[in-house]
Amino acid sequence: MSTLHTVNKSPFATQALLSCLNHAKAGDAVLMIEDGVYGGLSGTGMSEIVTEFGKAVTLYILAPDAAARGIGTNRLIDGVEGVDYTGFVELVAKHDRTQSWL
Amino acid sequence: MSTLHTVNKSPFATQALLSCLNHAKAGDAVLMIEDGVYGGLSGTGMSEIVTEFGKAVTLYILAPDAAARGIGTNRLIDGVEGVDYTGFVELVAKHDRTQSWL
Amino acid sequence: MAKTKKFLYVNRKAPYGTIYALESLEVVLIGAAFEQDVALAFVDDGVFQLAKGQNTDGIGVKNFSPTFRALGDYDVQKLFVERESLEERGLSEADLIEVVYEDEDDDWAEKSAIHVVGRAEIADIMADADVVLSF
Amino acid sequence: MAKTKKFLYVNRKAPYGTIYALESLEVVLIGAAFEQDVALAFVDDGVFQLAKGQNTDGIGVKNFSPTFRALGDYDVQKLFVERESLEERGLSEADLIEVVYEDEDDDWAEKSAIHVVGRAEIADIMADADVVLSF
Amino acid sequence: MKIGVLISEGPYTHQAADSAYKFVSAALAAGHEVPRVFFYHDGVNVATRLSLPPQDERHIQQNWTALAKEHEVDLVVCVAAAQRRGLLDEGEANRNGKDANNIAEGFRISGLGQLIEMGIQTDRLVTFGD
Amino acid sequence: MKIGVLISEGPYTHQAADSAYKFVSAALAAGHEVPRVFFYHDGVNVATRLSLPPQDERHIQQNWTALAKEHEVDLVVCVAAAQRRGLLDEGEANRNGKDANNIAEGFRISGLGQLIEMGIQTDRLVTFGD
Repeated sequence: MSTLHTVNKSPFATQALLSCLNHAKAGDAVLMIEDGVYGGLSGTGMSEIVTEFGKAVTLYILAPDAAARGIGTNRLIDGVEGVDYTGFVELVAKHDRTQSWL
Repeated sequence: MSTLHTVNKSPFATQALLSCLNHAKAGDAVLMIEDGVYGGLSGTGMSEIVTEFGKAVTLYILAPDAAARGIGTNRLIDGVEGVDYTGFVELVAKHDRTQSWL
Repeated sequence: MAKTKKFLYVNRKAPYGTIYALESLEVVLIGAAFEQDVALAFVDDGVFQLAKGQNTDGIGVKNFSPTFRALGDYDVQKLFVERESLEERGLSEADLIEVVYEDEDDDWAEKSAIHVVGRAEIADIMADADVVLSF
Repeated sequence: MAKTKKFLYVNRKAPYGTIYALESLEVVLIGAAFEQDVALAFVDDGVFQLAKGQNTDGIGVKNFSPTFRALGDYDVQKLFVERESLEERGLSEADLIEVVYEDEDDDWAEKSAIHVVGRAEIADIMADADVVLSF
Repeated sequence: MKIGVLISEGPYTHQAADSAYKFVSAALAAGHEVPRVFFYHDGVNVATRLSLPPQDERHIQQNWTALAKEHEVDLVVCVAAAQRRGLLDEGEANRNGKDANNIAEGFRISGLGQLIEMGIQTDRLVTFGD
Repeated sequence: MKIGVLISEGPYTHQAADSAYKFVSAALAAGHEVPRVFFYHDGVNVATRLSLPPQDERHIQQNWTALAKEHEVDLVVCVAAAQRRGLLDEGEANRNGKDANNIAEGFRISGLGQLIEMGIQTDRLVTFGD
């Protein structure tokens, strides 16, 4: 049993990503979408904490949202995997429930 | 010349109050309205930093918004002054410009 | 008929500044009629929804906090409030409104529906739900 | 006619997740016709609006970042970007799009309208405005 | 697999309705069923047929109407949220003495019970909001 | 003193339109002038006459219409923002082949220039948003 968490807010603007990571369980997946994709950026004031949490959960980024915002895959934190909408659907199907951190 | 800053977001949810305080100048006023009134609470994880900034700027809270949220005046950080909508208007008139931190 | 599902309503937003808290409560009240397993989690600013002494006369918006008290009558018995969220906001259980229900398994004794629990337990409750609705 | 006022547009939000960045730009374009003193400040997530290489084909939303480049043609010459906001987000000036204008006081030399400045200077610019519009 | 979708924000202002549209399209293309999309909070505003976006922008309402028609998706707008925000069908308008209505083809107004029902009857529920 | 007001969020969902109403009422009571209130972003949705809030809640649109009538406040709705979101007057509807309109009495649709003009002609500009 595991959960897909989605986060759609910038971690520099709101506490949503941090709250999500604080509640996600080992084996869960966290998919960053919309403005949430900024949470996947390396070299930021948030990267270290996201990397640390990434040891317990799998981190994904919605690639079309990253591309829209000019975030190249070379700018991502190691281990953050890009998926397209089809991959998003697969993650929803694979995990037992989806929880949105709005 | 001085500015009235308004903040309408909870400091536990977004960075608006912090960004406002980081940009306000000595002599400015910061009025917390709507969900922003939580920034005036004493004894929270944010109280210390708000108190520190309060040495340079004058901190106000919109009392009707505080009452709506069950915040009694006894729960406020020392020096945070409650105003009603008439007081809000007076602050707008008194300062040279109003800046909203949305 | 389908088996009973565990519905979890997650409330993370403060009241009045936005309508999410009120419209979340409206879903809970309707959902209570569906005979599913219902729980509410109050996390982050969501804990402010349960603050005592709300008086909205001055802002012209309806005070909906009394409606929480009606939840017991709808047989909603599980309002989980995160302790860490309360503490960060300088609040304790004494600052929250009372929500009670009558326990039919215990001679209709009146019990509190509000349960202050730690973050790890909130995470367990989230991981145990079938359907999570976020507000 | 009234004296010229200093208009400052403060952009603190990321593009695409919400419409504020786009609709702010629409105000700036209209406002440019009013012959007032115009400046833009990009603070916090607002700096992301100027990120290079935006490609919105995959999300079905219009890419409006090229419109920023047109600002120079509207004689908007002051786009102030906060250095601290860039740094916190792992960005530098090299990651931003180019916005240029032709300086009529300098033989129409092409100059950058983007000025990366520190937080204290942003605060000074805010304190010097007559009208602050926040998006 | 049956996937239910909840949209909690209005069109253009937030990306929610766009993201949900891309998600539902991908889910249907992958062979999943999306029996219902429920519009709540400002999400009800997606259903207005009076929207006139610029020619070079997507038409969010028309996209949803077309998708629903092609794949028989039930687009349900919450009646209580819709009434607050001025989104009405002909029946609602007539019953309440309003001289106009604004709901688009393919959307229907109903109660919050439809959201709960969607939660019960689908295998997954995905929320797009603010 | 002349005070201009900008409202950037829709009714009921955010407190902005309520806060602005209380603020403008207080400003007028204190003897200030509020020549114009400009509705932008989702703020345009405040102007719909189709809103049907529950009986025990405030009617935000009607409050604004009454206040504007009593104090001659110019309530201006941005045309571009309104068209995206489906808020139309009769002329806009006719010109664009829409079979209905939904703007309320006391509001008028105009361009963003009215916002800039408000900034120029007032002594203070106060924004209520999200």
